[in-house]
Amino acid sequence: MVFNSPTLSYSLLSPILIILAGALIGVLIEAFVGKAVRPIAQLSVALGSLVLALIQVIRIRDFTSTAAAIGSVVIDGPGILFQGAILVIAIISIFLIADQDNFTSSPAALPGSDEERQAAQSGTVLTEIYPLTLFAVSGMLLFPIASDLITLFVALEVLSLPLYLMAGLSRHRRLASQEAALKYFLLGAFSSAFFLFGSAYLYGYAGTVSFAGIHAAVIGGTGNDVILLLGIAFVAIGLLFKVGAVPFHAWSPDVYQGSPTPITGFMAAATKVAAFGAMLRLFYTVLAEAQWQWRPFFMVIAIITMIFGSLVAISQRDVKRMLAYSSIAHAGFLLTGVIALNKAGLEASIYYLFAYGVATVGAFGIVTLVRDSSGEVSDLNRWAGLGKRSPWVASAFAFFLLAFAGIPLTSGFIGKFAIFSAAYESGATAVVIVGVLSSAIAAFFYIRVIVLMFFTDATEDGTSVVIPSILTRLTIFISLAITVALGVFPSPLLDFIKPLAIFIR
Amino acid sequence: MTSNLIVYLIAIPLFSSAVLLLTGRKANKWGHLLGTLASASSFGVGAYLFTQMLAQPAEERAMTQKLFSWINVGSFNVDASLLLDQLSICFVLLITGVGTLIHIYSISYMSHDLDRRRFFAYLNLFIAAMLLLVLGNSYLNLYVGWEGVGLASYLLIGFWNQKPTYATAAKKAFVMNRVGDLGLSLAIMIAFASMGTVSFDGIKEAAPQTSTATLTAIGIMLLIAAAGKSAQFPLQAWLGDAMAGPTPVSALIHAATMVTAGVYLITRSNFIFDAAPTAQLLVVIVGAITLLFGAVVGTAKDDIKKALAASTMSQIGYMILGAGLGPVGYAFAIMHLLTHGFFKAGMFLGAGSVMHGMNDEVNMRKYGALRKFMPITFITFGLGYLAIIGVPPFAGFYSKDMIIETALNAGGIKGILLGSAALFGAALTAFYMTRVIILTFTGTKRWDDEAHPHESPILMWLPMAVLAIGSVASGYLFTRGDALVHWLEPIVAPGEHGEHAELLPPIVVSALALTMVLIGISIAVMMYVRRPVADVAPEDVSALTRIVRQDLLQDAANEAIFMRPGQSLTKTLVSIDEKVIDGAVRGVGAMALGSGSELRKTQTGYVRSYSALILVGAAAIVLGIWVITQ
Amino acid sequence: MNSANYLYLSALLFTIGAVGVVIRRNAIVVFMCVELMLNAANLTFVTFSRINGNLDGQIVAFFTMVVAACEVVVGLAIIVTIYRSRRSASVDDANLLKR
Amino acid sequence: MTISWISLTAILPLIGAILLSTLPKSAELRAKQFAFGITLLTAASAIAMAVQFQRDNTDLQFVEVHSWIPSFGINYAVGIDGIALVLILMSVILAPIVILAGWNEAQGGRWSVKTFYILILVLETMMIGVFSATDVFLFYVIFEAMLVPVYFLIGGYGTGARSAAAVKFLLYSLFGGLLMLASIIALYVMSGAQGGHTFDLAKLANLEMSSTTQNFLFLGFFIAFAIKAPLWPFHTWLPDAAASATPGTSVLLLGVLDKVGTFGMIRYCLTLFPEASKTFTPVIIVLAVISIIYGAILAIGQKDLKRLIAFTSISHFGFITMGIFAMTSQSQSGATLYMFNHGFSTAALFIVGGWMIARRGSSTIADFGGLQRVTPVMAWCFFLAGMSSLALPGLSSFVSEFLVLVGTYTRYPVAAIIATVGIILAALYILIPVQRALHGPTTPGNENLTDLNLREKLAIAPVLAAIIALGFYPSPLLNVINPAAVHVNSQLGFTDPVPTVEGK
Repeated sequence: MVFNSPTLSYSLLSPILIILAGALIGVLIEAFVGKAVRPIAQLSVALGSLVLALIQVIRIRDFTSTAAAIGSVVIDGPGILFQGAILVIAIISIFLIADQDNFTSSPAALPGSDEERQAAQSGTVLTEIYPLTLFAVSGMLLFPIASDLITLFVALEVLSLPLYLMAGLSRHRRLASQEAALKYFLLGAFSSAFFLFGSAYLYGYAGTVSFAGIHAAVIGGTGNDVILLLGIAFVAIGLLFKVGAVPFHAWSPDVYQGSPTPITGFMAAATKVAAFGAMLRLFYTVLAEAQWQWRPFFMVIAIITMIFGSLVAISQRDVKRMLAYSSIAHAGFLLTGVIALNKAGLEASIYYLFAYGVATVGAFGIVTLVRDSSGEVSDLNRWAGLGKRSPWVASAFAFFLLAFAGIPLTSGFIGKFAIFSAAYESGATAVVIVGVLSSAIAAFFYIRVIVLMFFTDATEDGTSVVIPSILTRLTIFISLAITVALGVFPSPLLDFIKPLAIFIR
Repeated sequence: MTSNLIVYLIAIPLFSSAVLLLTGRKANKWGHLLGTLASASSFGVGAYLFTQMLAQPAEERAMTQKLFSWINVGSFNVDASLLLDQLSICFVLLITGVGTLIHIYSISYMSHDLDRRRFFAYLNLFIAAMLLLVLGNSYLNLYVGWEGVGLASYLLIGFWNQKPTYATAAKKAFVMNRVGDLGLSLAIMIAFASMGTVSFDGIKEAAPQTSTATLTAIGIMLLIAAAGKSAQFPLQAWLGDAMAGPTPVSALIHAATMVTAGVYLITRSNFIFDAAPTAQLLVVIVGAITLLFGAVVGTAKDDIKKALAASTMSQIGYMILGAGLGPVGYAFAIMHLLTHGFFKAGMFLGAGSVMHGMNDEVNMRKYGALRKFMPITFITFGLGYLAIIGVPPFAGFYSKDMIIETALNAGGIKGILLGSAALFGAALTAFYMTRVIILTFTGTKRWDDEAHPHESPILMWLPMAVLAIGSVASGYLFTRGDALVHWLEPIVAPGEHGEHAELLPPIVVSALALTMVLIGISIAVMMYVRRPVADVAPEDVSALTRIVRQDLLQDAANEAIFMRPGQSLTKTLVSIDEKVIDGAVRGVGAMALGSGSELRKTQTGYVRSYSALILVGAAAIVLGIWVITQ
Repeated sequence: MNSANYLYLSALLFTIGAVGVVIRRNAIVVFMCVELMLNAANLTFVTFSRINGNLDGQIVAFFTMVVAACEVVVGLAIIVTIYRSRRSASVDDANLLKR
Repeated sequence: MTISWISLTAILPLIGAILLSTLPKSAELRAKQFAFGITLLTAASAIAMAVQFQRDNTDLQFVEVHSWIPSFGINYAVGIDGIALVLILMSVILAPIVILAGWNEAQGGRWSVKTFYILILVLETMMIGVFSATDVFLFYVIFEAMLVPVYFLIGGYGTGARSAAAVKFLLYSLFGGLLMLASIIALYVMSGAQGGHTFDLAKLANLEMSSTTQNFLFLGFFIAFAIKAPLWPFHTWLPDAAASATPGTSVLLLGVLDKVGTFGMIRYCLTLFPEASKTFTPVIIVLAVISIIYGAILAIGQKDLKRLIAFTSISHFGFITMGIFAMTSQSQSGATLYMFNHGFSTAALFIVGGWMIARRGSSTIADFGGLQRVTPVMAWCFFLAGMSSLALPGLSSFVSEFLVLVGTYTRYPVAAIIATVGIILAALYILIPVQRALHGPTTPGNENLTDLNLREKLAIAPVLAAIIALGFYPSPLLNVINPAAVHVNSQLGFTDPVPTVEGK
């Protein structure tokens, strides 16, 4: 018998490979490098591999191939864009993550135990976080370019598992952090079970796990529709869970609140990009012809998500939870992009994802700065009068909020406009109207925070803004710059996206 | 014929007023002089133009002056341009003439007032506005003057506005005038909509082709305007309170000039009223009602100025009546307007002089026997008195007699009613004026000792004297060969007498009128000479008297019909705005918040409920699939 | 025998697992229920692989087991930490984060 | 080389703001002087532009088009017609006056004096931009972005429940704006379907759309503008905002920003949706009449001076809206002139009222009294402003108000007649506060208020002068406005009703 070895085009896979390599090196560093130099070594490895990967992504941007890894991944414009976005976000957030005092120095130690205290005093820092991040990133990079169900599932798990752990590593309020990890993990596993079950049905329907095959089957329409529908539904549940769409959102507020803030930022931004990337590919290419089966469901879910997210966010008292709900609302807005199911929709979604992701990292970056003796202060009422104490931080945060609210001259506005017009073009008028109205509601709570920061007098309770370390400063500054730029001169990015945003099958 | 001088009539007093207002206290020394000078020179210009007019044949006497194109939008073109014709010159001379006299009078009358300068500024402002009113060549220009005089009157009534009642009086006057202005502006709108123009001659040309209905509508609107400005029924209520202003103001604005603007408006609009009988009928009705109303109110007033004010109202009623009886009546209305200008102004100044001597006491019951103390005032006032009650050969006799006659000859039942109303009015006039004379100048002194009545200085009595002469002679002059009638013919359609068969010959009418006057006088004599006059108004009087004392309940009526409902409406709307409209807005916000915190409760914090939620979601979707595939 | 029955069986197992996740308190048991669901999915794959007459489904099953194993590693780590700090593995006790 | 005047005028205040931000916080006086100077410069540049404006040319002038976001067909496109020019002039003239008049009003704000003037300057840039934008997207962007500086001006420097009022204002306007956004999106998509995505006003005006679509899109725009203007029943944010904003802010808010609403009705509602405009005219006329009467009556019922002025404005905006939708050349020109005049008379009222309030330390009308004796000049200024607000003939507001009424009458007599009742109510809502505040005995607490100083006189003088001068000689403005107004009507296929009888 002849055994023909699989052909891998390494250059096209290089971003993922680089990241994985970086992750492994990170693990080795943990094993062999002394405590003292570890942090800087890890940071440089992580940063280095991320930047390298980004460069690679940019270099291969014009290649398209379905055979990069014997048909299990597809390299095309959107894939490149998603990878690029993920990497940029990762780079921004790595600085934030590098700000070590967000993480417990000894995850294994009992909260409040001597062991923990010693670890803290001895100044040991948690450097495993870097490899974990890189593993997650590698999964995220794979997720949106996967072109068969196995790869998709594996990627899903690869990006999720590290995040489950990272969620539990907070230095302050460790119990809450561990709880977040537990919830994230259990629910995540639960949802991936759904995902897997769904893919089983898709396989059953098409007789193959490759997207191309499924697509062909959908066009042929010979198979059993019920099986197809169940498959779509359960796979969708898995993905909708990741993006936090109602009613699969329940994990996100708790996890966002419990996790270490840098991780929350990274997770909120990057996971969304990856998950939506996968979702867009799946529904724009594989299941496009089955739109009559899934679009109605998506419309309903989008509408519920937008309204629910906006309404509940109003009544939040905790800034991280508020941002969590706002991210739910944004998931709803992004779903309209999926519903649009046209090129404009794809471009808009990509732009929106990038703009939103960057702004999110920046916003959470600022959250890490507001502290008192016992760590971060995420209680909104204690943010009162922030504008007086440190106008610059407050203004930056306000600007991010305005971007979330989609006020003109911020990136958020262009994104909203693009994505809504795409959806309208596809005839989803109802969704657009609900979207517009719920962004009116959403404005309500963003502005509430601004009022709190600028127009309410501070309560003297030791809440203060720490002088950001150079790293955090970098994070905030870069994301602020990008947000402003995308708001005022979005054309470069839009023009960059336009030619690339074509899925190949 | 054009003339570039006309504008100066207005410009001079306007400029002086501006100077006086802007210079402020610095001008206190010479302010009154400048004001008087301005008014006088305006009179001079008027007189000169008058002579120019006399030089012309009747048809070419009208002069115009176009200043600039004021409003020019699409087909709506209004020039700021002035028209001086036979009608307006009468007013110009009256306004500037009487005006100047009153300026002179005020120099001394206001000499103790710190704000005398401001007073003169207002007076000049008034003169300017009033002149614009009578000189504007279109209804819109007239409108500017119309409200201008309203403003001046507001300022002057409220001249001592530190007294709340005075301030209120001023506000009342302005608001009721605005009701009139409503009529005027609607009239202009209708005119423009139907005839595409608002200028006098434009409308005059278009009127024949215009439907009677339209003209009637315009006419009624103009009548409302006239009623507002001339204190005619039902908008008469402000005039009495307007006496809050300094007496010269009452003389100039609320007797001689401004209040007669309504008569001017109707006469000026003769081409409309002649073609709109219904409107005309309303005019005479309003006139008749008002002349009686004013006269009746006058009989019960103890405040000398208010008595005179009531009489003014009634006399203007006569004029309106006359004007309503056009084409014949216009000239007579104007004639009565002019003569009234003399004698009523004279009497007001007289009243002022009395008050001056009685340290501003206005209650006639506190006067009495002043004849000896202020003879000149008495004589001038007396002449005015004779004129107003219409004793030949004094001015009032001619003018009023004409109106009564015309009214009687108006034909049919209408004529009889109007005529008798006019005659009865004459009797009442005689009564209340006699009452004023008796209470003020004759009988026994009723004032207390700190009052030291004395004759006023020359600056005050001289104008009175001049006006007295006017009230003696003017009537005769105007009627000699129907001078005024002929003078006005080019403006108002020629008033050939009696298009109806004369009801009574003129001489009989005069006789009737005189008898009525005699009756009035004798009743007054019986009541106030035979019996001693109480120095406080007796309380034990008939209900009728009480009602009359309250101006026939005019204020009560206004309050009941307009003010109180208005106030309650305002209150209701305010609370509606607060509770309902804004409430709705706030309600939406509250709803969002509420539903938010409700939905929040789904986030229980229990993993199992979360997974249950996911499961439910999945189940729902499966259900949905089942539904659509069935 | 009709291979559709295997599908019903796997669906049943999946449901049992899902319900178990919802009703059981002990984190370990909950996790086991998830594993049950995964294996139900595996069974489905295998069944379909049988029906479709190709091996893809069985390959997937292998992948799934591997992934599940990884999940166990991570999951148990988390659960154990929680247990150590709370002295309880009940998912209902971890309830700091809500609303 | 040709100077692009609009951009130049618009950019000046922005540059000023940037330079200003480099000043130290402490240099308050310098900040004021600098801001004042900049606004003067801007005014000068705007006037220079106005001089070169060709009156009888009805096309947009000083047109500039630069591509901004090509992938959406969005341009930076500006250009002005007579209407826009007049409003821009109003804005740039009011700006320095506001600064001079409210010389000290920035003190006691939440933030530095400097910030106040930065916000003002930024706002001025946006004001010029919003009136000159000819790209719908650009317009929308500025329309929404304007909210932010105003929001901070109210919330940061106002009095009383300022932040609540600011939030109410912001959310209300934002809501309207989002409705407009929905319509804009629809337009954009349709333009894409009909030969290329664009936001160019002229191109969008020629879109083919079903009458139902047109009606919905029209509503999207109109409601946004009706909230801005504000028209009954969307008005409730205005009194709160005006009551808590500083006088200067109120002037800019009511004088300029709210005009964006009425301006938008002309420039966007009428141009983009002629059919729908005609369909909705009856409803809108009714709303306008209600606003006129309702605003007036509520003004009468107010106890607070600022709220009173706010409600009078609601009444005035009723007149403007009525004039716009009566669609006769008189009413249109009248409406535009009305916008200009209302800017000035409201400015006068707020500025002088602001001084009174600042001196007395209370905005309750009942706390004043007898001011005419204590502070004659200030009293006179307030009185004049009031007269202008009640449209006294001879003052500028009369011309516009009468034009609106007469123009409306020729097409909607009933509406005009009801609206005319407003002039009586106007007398009440002006004279009542005048009597309470200026007349009567001097009430305790007012005895030693100081009269206007030179700066204040200098600030108010031009406003009052303009009010009087334009009352006697409005032609300079009318000649600019008419062609534009006529053009708008002719685009709608409207010609003035001809009088039943042709007179002269």
